[in-house]
Amino acid sequence: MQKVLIANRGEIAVRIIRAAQELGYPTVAVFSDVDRAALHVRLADEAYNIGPAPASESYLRIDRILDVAKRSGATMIHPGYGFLAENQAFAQAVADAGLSFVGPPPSAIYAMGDKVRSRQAMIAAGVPVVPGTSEGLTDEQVLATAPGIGFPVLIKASAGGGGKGMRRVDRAEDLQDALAAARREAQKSFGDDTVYLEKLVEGARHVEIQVLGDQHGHVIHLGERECSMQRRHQKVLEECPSPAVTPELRERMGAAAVAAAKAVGYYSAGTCEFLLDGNGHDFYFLEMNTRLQVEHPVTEFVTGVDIVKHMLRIALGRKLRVKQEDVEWVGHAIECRINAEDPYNHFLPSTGRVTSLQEPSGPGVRVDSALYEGFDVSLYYDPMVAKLIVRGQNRPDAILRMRRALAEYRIAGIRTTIPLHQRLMDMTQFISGFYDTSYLEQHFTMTHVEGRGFDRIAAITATLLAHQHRSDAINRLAPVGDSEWKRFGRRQGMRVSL
Amino acid sequence: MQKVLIANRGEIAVRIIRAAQELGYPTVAVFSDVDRAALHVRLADEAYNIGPAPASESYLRIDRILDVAKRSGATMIHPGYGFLAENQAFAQAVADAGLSFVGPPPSAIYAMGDKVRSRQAMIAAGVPVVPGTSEGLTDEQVLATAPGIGFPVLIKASAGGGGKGMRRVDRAEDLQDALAAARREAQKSFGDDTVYLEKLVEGARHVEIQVLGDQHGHVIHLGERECSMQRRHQKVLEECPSPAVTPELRERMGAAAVAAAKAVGYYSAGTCEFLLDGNGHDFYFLEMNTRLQVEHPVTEFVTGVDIVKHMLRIALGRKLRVKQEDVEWVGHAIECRINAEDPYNHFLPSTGRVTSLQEPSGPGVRVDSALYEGFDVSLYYDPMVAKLIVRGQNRPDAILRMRRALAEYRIAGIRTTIPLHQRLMDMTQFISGFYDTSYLEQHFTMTHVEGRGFDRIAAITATLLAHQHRSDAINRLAPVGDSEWKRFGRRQGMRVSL
Amino acid sequence: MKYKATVDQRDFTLDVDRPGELIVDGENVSVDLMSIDGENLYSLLVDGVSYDLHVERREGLYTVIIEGDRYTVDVGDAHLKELIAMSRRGHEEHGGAVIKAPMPGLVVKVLVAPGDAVAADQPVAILEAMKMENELRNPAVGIVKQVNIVPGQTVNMDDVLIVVAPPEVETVDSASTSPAAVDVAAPPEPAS
Amino acid sequence: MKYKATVDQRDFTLDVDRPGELIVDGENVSVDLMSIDGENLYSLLVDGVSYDLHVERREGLYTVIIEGDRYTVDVGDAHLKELIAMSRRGHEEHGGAVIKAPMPGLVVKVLVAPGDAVAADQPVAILEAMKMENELRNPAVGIVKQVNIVPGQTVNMDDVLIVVAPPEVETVDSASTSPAAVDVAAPPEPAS
Repeated sequence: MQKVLIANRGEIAVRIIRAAQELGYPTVAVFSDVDRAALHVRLADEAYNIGPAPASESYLRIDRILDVAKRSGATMIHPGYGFLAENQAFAQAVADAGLSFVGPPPSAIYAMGDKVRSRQAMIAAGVPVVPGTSEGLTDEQVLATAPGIGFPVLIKASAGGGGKGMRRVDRAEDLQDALAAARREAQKSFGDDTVYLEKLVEGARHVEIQVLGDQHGHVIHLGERECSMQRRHQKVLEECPSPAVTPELRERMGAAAVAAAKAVGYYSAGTCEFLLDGNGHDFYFLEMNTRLQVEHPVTEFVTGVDIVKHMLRIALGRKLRVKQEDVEWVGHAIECRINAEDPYNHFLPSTGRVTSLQEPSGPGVRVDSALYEGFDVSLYYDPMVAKLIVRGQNRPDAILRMRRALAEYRIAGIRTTIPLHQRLMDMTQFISGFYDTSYLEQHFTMTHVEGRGFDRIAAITATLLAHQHRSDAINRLAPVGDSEWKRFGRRQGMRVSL
Repeated sequence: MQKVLIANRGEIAVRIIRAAQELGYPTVAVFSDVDRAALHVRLADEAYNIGPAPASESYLRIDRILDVAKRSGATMIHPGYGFLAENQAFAQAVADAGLSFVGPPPSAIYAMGDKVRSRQAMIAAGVPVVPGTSEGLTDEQVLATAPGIGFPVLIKASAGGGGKGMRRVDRAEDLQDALAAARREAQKSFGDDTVYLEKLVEGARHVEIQVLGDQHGHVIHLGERECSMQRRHQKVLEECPSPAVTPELRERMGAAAVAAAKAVGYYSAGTCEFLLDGNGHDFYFLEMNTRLQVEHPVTEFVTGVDIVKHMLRIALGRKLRVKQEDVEWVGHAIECRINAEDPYNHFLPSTGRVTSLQEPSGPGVRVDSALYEGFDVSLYYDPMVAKLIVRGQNRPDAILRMRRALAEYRIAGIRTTIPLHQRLMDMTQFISGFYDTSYLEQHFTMTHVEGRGFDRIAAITATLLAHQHRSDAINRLAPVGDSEWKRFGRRQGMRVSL
Repeated sequence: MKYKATVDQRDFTLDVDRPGELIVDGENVSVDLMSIDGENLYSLLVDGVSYDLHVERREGLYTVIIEGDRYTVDVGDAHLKELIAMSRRGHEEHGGAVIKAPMPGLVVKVLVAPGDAVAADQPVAILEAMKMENELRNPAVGIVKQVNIVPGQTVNMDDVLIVVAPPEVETVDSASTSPAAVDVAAPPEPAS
Repeated sequence: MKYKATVDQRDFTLDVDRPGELIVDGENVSVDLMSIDGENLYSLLVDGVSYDLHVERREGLYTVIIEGDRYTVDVGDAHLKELIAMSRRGHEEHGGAVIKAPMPGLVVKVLVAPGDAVAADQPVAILEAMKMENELRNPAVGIVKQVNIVPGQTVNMDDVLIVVAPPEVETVDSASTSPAAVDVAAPPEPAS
């Protein structure tokens, strides 16, 4: 009998618990001190504390996680994304403990884990790569080489991912500061401040290919995801399929991704990230994420393939059931990442207790979330607290559905990026599908939609509440009795002030 | 520009608002005094009060609904199910007011609205029907005819539906009482106490066929739904496809349903209910529901056809886009009806405020619900407050997914039938698919699953809470200070008593 | 601090002493109970096994719902038990059975009058709620002592509708109605 | 009862008199506001149009979120306005700007020292939260008067981190920092 330990937290731990439960496997959660009441702890069959809030003392502690695996009798460990997901030593330690690591072999993590190394492997495998340096550089080398590649240039952390340790530099005089910041962030995030330089391909889209391989050498791809809507190099929303990818291009990119995976002996789920040139034809390999991706649900929604269940089966040595020719892309899916950040105030992180929560549902809507009413969003972990995913018959259908789902979504107590997504769904550039990785940061600001007269509605609301506030104050001075104001208290479900 | 008025409340009003919004149509809600804060009011673009809580003074008031349509400039009226959905006069009044009725023509409602009349029409159209009387009967006729048909026999209201005004009679001496009760219920529910008799086909399944037709004479079917899991003639859960229906049988039943619809000039969505004989081959037409059905989501999930959107398009005179040969049934869907009833106490209705709510989501899960945290479930309307629908690759997948979704579902403040469904998902008869309409009432009781040691867990929980309760009481007598007990208050998210 | 907890006729002895630990029938277990919503929802870890619980407290009894199974737990020490016994005697003074409204609703029909002899399981009234008629039945044989309702009347949950006295004078001990049955009152059967 | 409501520099005059009605800039409207969760969520009907609102009240200002648009509303009468003006003067005594922590976090770097002249928009500190570095910038030109933080320190939301005095002695009127800017405090820009 299998038992699955999930070495993660948040929505992805919940996602993996759901998949395991649907396969009939008991689940084991791990949690830090601040996560005792987290949703993944509540939903798992077993749960064990692995240390204090900082990840370095809990979710990154290989020893403690393996200890829990031993105590609980877990047979498999799924790392999710982030934390130890792309840590070769962890994958190896899991295998050494006689357990199944739900992910690729350590050798593939190693081969793809360093961007410089993976670049060389891809060049050898005939997969196209972005022009740039291909080695870890000293500060002097960075300063000397950058002007030759030409500005804008990207400083990237070899061990990096998700935009951490990455800096765009537009002018030579900014190079030194940016380099220091990138190294500091890389050192902090990955314990490794090695960096390299890369040409910034402008007008480019970020398009990635999902691959799935088994331990018997079969590798297929599940098509692309469009990830160009980014802010500070963090993806904000994703689509499947990409509005920029034709069936012919999908086939070429898919073949490149499969070749990349095979070149490093890959199995399990993985994602090859590509830059797609503004010409819509050329693409360049950026990196391979050797793990489950945040945005995997859009692919699941249009292909009908449950990627997490496949990962679990593959880890047990099962053969891939889906053949490349069976993969079909039906309809269109969009994912909005819901971050605990304030879009009206420079996307500052927002922490605190969720005082009210209403998630959208109904046809074609999926929410992968770690929230519940009463849950405390802490400052220790990633600000992404939920994902809203919809599927429609086609892209316009999906956009309309996303609009209605976003309109239904209520999260009170913390600020979230829901309003950002509501604006994006109304923007011509998004609706048309013509956007690149620079759109969100360079051409978008949170502004009100004009002409809806909502300022008047806001004035009415605030005045009614102020009036009630005042009346309450007056009432406190008046003798207690069957006063009209008493009936208009602030109790839930009560009419206000009228 | 179209604008859709929804002449209904609860989850179905929410469902229709979602469909209209996804088509870009503004929506108009109507509400009774107790529904001012209901979800359909909050989600609609406009909302108008139509009277006091009793349906006869609000949701059944044709005049007030048409008045709201006029004031709001609505162009279409969707009746949902129940209330005025199968009221020919309402459909006619809507048309007379120059608005589109989102449903079949009044003539089809008339033809199918009376079971005696529809029976005769079906016999004429060559659709097989259940043995029984085919006319409204006097009390004397009922007493005289019943023994001839043989017991058990069903007394059914001509105007009835959903088990109202229906009584099973096993012995001649029970006939009189049952008849009186049936007439009383029929008179009250439908304003018409006409009844007829029908042979009770034992070991039968209740299988229904979804049809969809346009105003240009095209009628297709979307396959069957299995509805045999019933209690007091109310459906409890539904499946698509039915475990008892082969592709060959589906084709025959589908053809019969299409013939039935065509015989009465049907368009829009409708459902032909059949009794499927225990032999798995013969089927008998029971009635046609000339409206959207509660359980339509299971069909939507496996066919990918959005029935409500189609109804709206058809009402505007659009041609059916889906051809019969395009309809495919992929995977398996199950719907659990979540009623505000206590399964541990004879399914007594449970009303009150929802104090805590957590709905399941994730892959393959859909919730159609009228609940939110803080909502008051009133005793005025139907106890069905939500529907949980899941889809899996196949029936076992769907059952496993339903189990995990039910385990995630939390509704506090009212009692619900979630525990009933959790038990059903564990029952051999349900898992095997071999159940008929008698199963739930005759062979099922709510019992604990043995051997899980949950009595011990319950004892631990109650003791810890009692200990805390006692400690709190002690603490109230002790001087206020940095007492250990203070930290273990009953505040949310706090550790209890330790 | 020792407790006795009775769950569906099974007794457990629990010793709450050190934080995070509990001795259950002599066995040490580690426990960690957290409130989730400040009201009914709790998360419990028992030796690492995770339970998400729904708990209600009513008239001194705890109702605990675990994965759809519902348990009623009676926790107490000697003193508490005595108090409960006293409150039970109070109940029994009302007679054979006190039939309360199990939900808010509309009285459709009253089937008995004061002085009527009623059999166990005999229907005594019909109550309508949420569009369904519900038959209320008498739990134990007796004589109708009091009828507080008329057809057309709206009643609230737990309103006392009908009081039934025991058929003969009996000792308190031989009146075998369980306290739970009195509290829950006359579970009505579905109309047949 | 007459109110003046200011929404993003636009003024509305509202007269609350009869229940269910409101006169907005001379126009009669029917209104019906209901609390949904007892805290932040409201349902509002204005002449039949339905709005589902998120409202927060902070320092006398109402923040109303409608379909993702966020509005800050200042409601008051003459007396209230005066009180608000007084509280603003209190703020301005602190100098050119009071830079508060916009969220809880860890101080990574402090880029200024007391006595430094700082330009508008100049970074003054780097605060880390949720694994991201956030640059805090100085909103208006001035002289650093006070630095309350050191690298490695954890700060809570709204802690006063740095106080900046105006560069020259100015009259209160010419100090053009808006009250909103002072309240929200130093909106940091993303690190480039």
